[in-house]
Amino acid sequence: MGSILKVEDLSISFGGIKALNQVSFEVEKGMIYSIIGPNGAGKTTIFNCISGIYRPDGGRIFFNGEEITYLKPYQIARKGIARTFQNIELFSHMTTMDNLMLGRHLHMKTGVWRGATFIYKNSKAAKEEVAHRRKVEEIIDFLELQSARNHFVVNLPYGTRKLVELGRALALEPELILLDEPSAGMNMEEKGDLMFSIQDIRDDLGITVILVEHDMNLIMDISDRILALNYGTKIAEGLPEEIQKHPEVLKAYLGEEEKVAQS
Amino acid sequence: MVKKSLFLMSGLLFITLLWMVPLVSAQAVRGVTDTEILIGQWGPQTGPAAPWGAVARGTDLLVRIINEEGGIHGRKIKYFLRDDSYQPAKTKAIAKEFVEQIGVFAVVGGVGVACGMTARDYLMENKVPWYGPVTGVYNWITPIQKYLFALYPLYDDEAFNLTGYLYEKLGYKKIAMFYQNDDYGKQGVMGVERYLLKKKIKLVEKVSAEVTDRDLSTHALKLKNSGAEAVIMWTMPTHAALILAETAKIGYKPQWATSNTLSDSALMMQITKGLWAGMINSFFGELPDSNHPLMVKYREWHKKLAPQERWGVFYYAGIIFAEPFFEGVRRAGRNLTPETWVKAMETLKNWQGIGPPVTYGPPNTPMDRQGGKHVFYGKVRADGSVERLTDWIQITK
Amino acid sequence: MLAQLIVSGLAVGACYALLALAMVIIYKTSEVLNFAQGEMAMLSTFVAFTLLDAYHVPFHWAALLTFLFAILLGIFFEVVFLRQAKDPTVLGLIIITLGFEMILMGFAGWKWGPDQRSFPFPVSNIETYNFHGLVISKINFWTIVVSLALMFVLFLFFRYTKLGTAMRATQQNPIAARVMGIRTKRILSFTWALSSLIGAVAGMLIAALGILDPPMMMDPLLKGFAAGVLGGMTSLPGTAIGGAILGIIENLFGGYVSLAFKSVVAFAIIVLMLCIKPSGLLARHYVKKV
Amino acid sequence: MDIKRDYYEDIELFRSGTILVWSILFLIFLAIFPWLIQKYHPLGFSIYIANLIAVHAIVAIGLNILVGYTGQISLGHAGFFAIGAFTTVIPILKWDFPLFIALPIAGFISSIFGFILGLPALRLKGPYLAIATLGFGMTITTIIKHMEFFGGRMGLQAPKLEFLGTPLKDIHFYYLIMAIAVLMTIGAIKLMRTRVGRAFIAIRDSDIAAEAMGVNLTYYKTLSFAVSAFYTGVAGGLYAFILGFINPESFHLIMSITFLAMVVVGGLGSIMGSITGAALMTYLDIKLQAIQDLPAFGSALVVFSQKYMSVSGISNIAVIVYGLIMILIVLFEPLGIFGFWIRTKKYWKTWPF
Repeated sequence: MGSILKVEDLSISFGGIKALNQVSFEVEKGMIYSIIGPNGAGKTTIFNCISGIYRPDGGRIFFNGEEITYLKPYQIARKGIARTFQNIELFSHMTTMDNLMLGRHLHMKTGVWRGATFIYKNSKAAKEEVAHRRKVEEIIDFLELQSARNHFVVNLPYGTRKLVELGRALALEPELILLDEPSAGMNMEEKGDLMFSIQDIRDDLGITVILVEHDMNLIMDISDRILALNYGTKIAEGLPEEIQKHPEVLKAYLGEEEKVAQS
Repeated sequence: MVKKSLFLMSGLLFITLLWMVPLVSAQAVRGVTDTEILIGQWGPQTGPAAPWGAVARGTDLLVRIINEEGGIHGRKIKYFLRDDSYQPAKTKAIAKEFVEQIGVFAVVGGVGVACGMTARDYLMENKVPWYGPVTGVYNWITPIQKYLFALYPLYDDEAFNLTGYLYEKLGYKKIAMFYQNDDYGKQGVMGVERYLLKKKIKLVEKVSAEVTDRDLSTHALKLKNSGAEAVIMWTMPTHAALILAETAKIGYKPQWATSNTLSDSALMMQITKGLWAGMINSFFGELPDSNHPLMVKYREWHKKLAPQERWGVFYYAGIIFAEPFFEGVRRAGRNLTPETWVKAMETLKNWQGIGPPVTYGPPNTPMDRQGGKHVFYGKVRADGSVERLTDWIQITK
Repeated sequence: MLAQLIVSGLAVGACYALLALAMVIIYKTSEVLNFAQGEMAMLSTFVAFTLLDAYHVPFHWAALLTFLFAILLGIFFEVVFLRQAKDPTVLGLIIITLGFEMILMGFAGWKWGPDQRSFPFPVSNIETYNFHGLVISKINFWTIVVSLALMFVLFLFFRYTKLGTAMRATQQNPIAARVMGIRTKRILSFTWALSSLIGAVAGMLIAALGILDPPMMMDPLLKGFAAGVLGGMTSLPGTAIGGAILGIIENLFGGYVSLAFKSVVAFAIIVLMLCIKPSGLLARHYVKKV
Repeated sequence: MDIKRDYYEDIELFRSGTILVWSILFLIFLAIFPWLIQKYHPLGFSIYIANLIAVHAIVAIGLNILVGYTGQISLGHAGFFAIGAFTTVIPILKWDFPLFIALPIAGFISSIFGFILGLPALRLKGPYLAIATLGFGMTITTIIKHMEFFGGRMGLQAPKLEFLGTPLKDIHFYYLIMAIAVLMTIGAIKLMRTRVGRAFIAIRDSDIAAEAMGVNLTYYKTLSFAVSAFYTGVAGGLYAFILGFINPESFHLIMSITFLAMVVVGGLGSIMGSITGAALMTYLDIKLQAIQDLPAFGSALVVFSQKYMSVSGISNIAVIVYGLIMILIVLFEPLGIFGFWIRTKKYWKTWPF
């Protein structure tokens, strides 16, 4: 298996603070790759750089061997990278169905003219719409979101919204999916379901997953490799067992805990 | 919930009430019954053009005077005044309301070119007499309309003659123009330039202001730099006051001259804080303090019937724009129809109320439908009164 | 001519800046674009006019009473209308202010009629100061002085007083501010009062510069809004600079290029400038965190 | 029942039989409206108001696509309206274009300007976008005023329309406008339910997520401006013929504000709301002129005015009422009339409970 994503010396700073400092890592196809680190370590910043929301100050990002460093977010999405957000960025005044349908945006072709003029059932736009709805139904079944199907997402519970967001990213049919704290706000049972879902995403759908997570149990259970960050710098990378024992990682987490204890 | 439904209920009730605004059913001759003649006028009572709305209220005074004096041929006049806020879409709605819902015999006055133009063809198609649109433009007389009689002296001719007066009688050779950039101002420029072209000279400067401008310091500087001895001003009161203040500030004091639109000297003196003194003005109606017997009569009635209104030029212009109309109604006799009214109007020859002498004729040339062809000039004294410089002068051939 | 154009531009710019200041204070604390600002100022000016003209109150008392009226008007609008809006959208708020604008405009027209009037002001708009051939009317001069002074006082107020700090806190995070014991509702009322007061000052100066009638603030308000945007909508020095730049550009454009397009050139420039620096001259650009 | 058998049913124009029935009833109502109304109100006036409402509804729908669906603000739609009006009338006047060619051309020219205005909008938000669009509207009318090509300050008289040699009357024009309005409404509804509409709403709700899902912000924001401008331009073209005379002076800021008020009062992000908003605000605007003539209430107003206010300014009551209605609707029905409709529907569905 070849590498799907390669990040070289990625650096970015905000107002003099180095949020990322020469971070490099490589993700292989079919992996579940996790990024861990204390708050403010730069995990989400990496996601924002990969998906094109931030422009890095230095370094390069390759996706399937192609440089994507300075592409715009929608161009990166077109390459096949989907993501979810830490604080849920759903389209709150759309139904679950429509949110997922937006994920199909790139795979559809209907433009203004066709969209505004289709009236009958066999028009191209209608056919396309129906075909993609079928696709979305599959994802809804996959994530077991049937009950939320026609609800506006504002009214859904937090955990369900997280799932809808995941579904939306899946609807894009990406090769690589970036999940930013998918289990935040979920209870134990939901977390368990989520874990299986993530594994299914990789195994059944063949999508590479990069995960940012705080829940160590979940990470250690499902990750193939883990990257540990602190203060924007890479402190370790390796298999879960290696990371668990890595002295720098322990220091970063314990150090943090000490601070918490003191305050 | 209760609050909301109450709110909604009252809203619905209100809308239904509006629907119930009384209707008058159609008669044999629209707007003429045995006892009444219905006429209407639109005018901006709200919005930026509202000062012009006084015209429509002035007409109301004349109507009440006529009714107090017993009406015309046993019929009282019923007058409908509608506010169009100077928005053409509303004007057209009002015109339709006048004709179809109220059923007026005629429309009198009406401020604004764009507003009037949306209604003109509609009124003409329905054979509604329209007397005296309150703007001096060619639109009313070209093409000739059978039922439309204009009164207001044409801005173009007025400016032409005012320039002549400055140039020939007062000897000013370097003339500049300050005008408002709309149809009114543009027609003024046309007239001035037409005259100067005849004399083979040019305006030393022409400066325009947008209707919404409220800062005229640049305009004043441009006028000053032109070195003009006399400046002709074709604007509305606000711009007139602003430009006088700005030129006074930079020490520029030419001879100013202006159209009858700004002939409300009392108002102008007040809002220019005295700078209006010395202005050469053309007038198309008697001066507010004139001893003309009709003016004396109207002023008395004004005190009695509408003391809350200011006896300003815009206000009694409403009388000027309606007087010849009622004269036509009188001459048409008891058998009043649009046709008899038109016939009667065409018999007016040098008929004069408190406005200019009015002459109409069978519509052979546009000028047969243009009543006001005269103005006179006056100079504003330091106390705000006006010194009459000339008698009525014919400006339109 | 160039120097004179710049001086006149500055004088006009000071009026724009004053109105911009009133708008910015509100925008700073509650992110409401107050389109009723001009009409609130106009109404206050009419109150002053009535006191002076009909009741012959001495000017300083009239001004004081007018300021009191302006403060009450600001509070009235905030409490009676804006506060009633539950979870308002930005647009909804704009519509409320526009509706209030219409009400005030209608009220002024109803009460005082549409006639133009001259506003009796103790400082003349015709007498001038002369600096080496450059003339500036007394009222223009004092407008500049007043706006700079107000700007300075407000700057100090926001920086150093407890209330000012509370207002800034309310702007940056209303919920946190409430948690910290700041009575945000009161702060909002106070903001509206302050803004309305500044507007009243601007209204009286603008009326004294030209004439007093119900639509007198339409053009200045738009320009004030433009000046505020130019300055970044949140920065007090920004509004001063924005106002000055706007006044000068307008005058130079009118003087040397075209008078006809003078009143819209400001907007063209603003659009161009905003394309280069979307957050205005002196405001920081915030990046939304995701 | 609410069981769907086919995915197509989700995107159908009429999602349920009830809506279909009501829609057909409404269309029948539109068709026989002239006949219905002539008994109570003479024809021309009502037809004129109906035409005006239809034109305003098209504008409101267009503006709602931009404001309600895409979440951008515009205070310059009177500019597009003017562009539409002038670019429809001029080709007909000068080159004898038929209306059904001139009208779409006007729409497209207007949408080109919409696209141009959309470009700065990419980077601007809130007050910045408000001032940019406001400036746009003012600039357009100023330019039209200063170009003799557009009739300059004097304005233009719209030509009389003919169809196969017979001049079109108001009543014919009514059916023409209604047909266009209905088609454009269906177009908007459909568009909002497909890919493009979803992209618009996505941009409104979260532009960052939309972009990360592959929505090209540049394209769709400018597209939204262009579509909105197209609707407004076509409406402007029709407006020119309703009025018969157009003058750049009439397309002022207040007009843009009225359009915005229609959208907000009707309900942001609702096509049906736009139509009701346009109908209500237009109707009130015309009808409030006669407020003094109301039985009893009117004369009371006059007496009150004489005592405390001024009689000369009595018409201003209409302005006050209009403003008050705007405020009250926003305060008590933040979702506009559409929001009220939804709540009433819920109330009836659950009625005895």
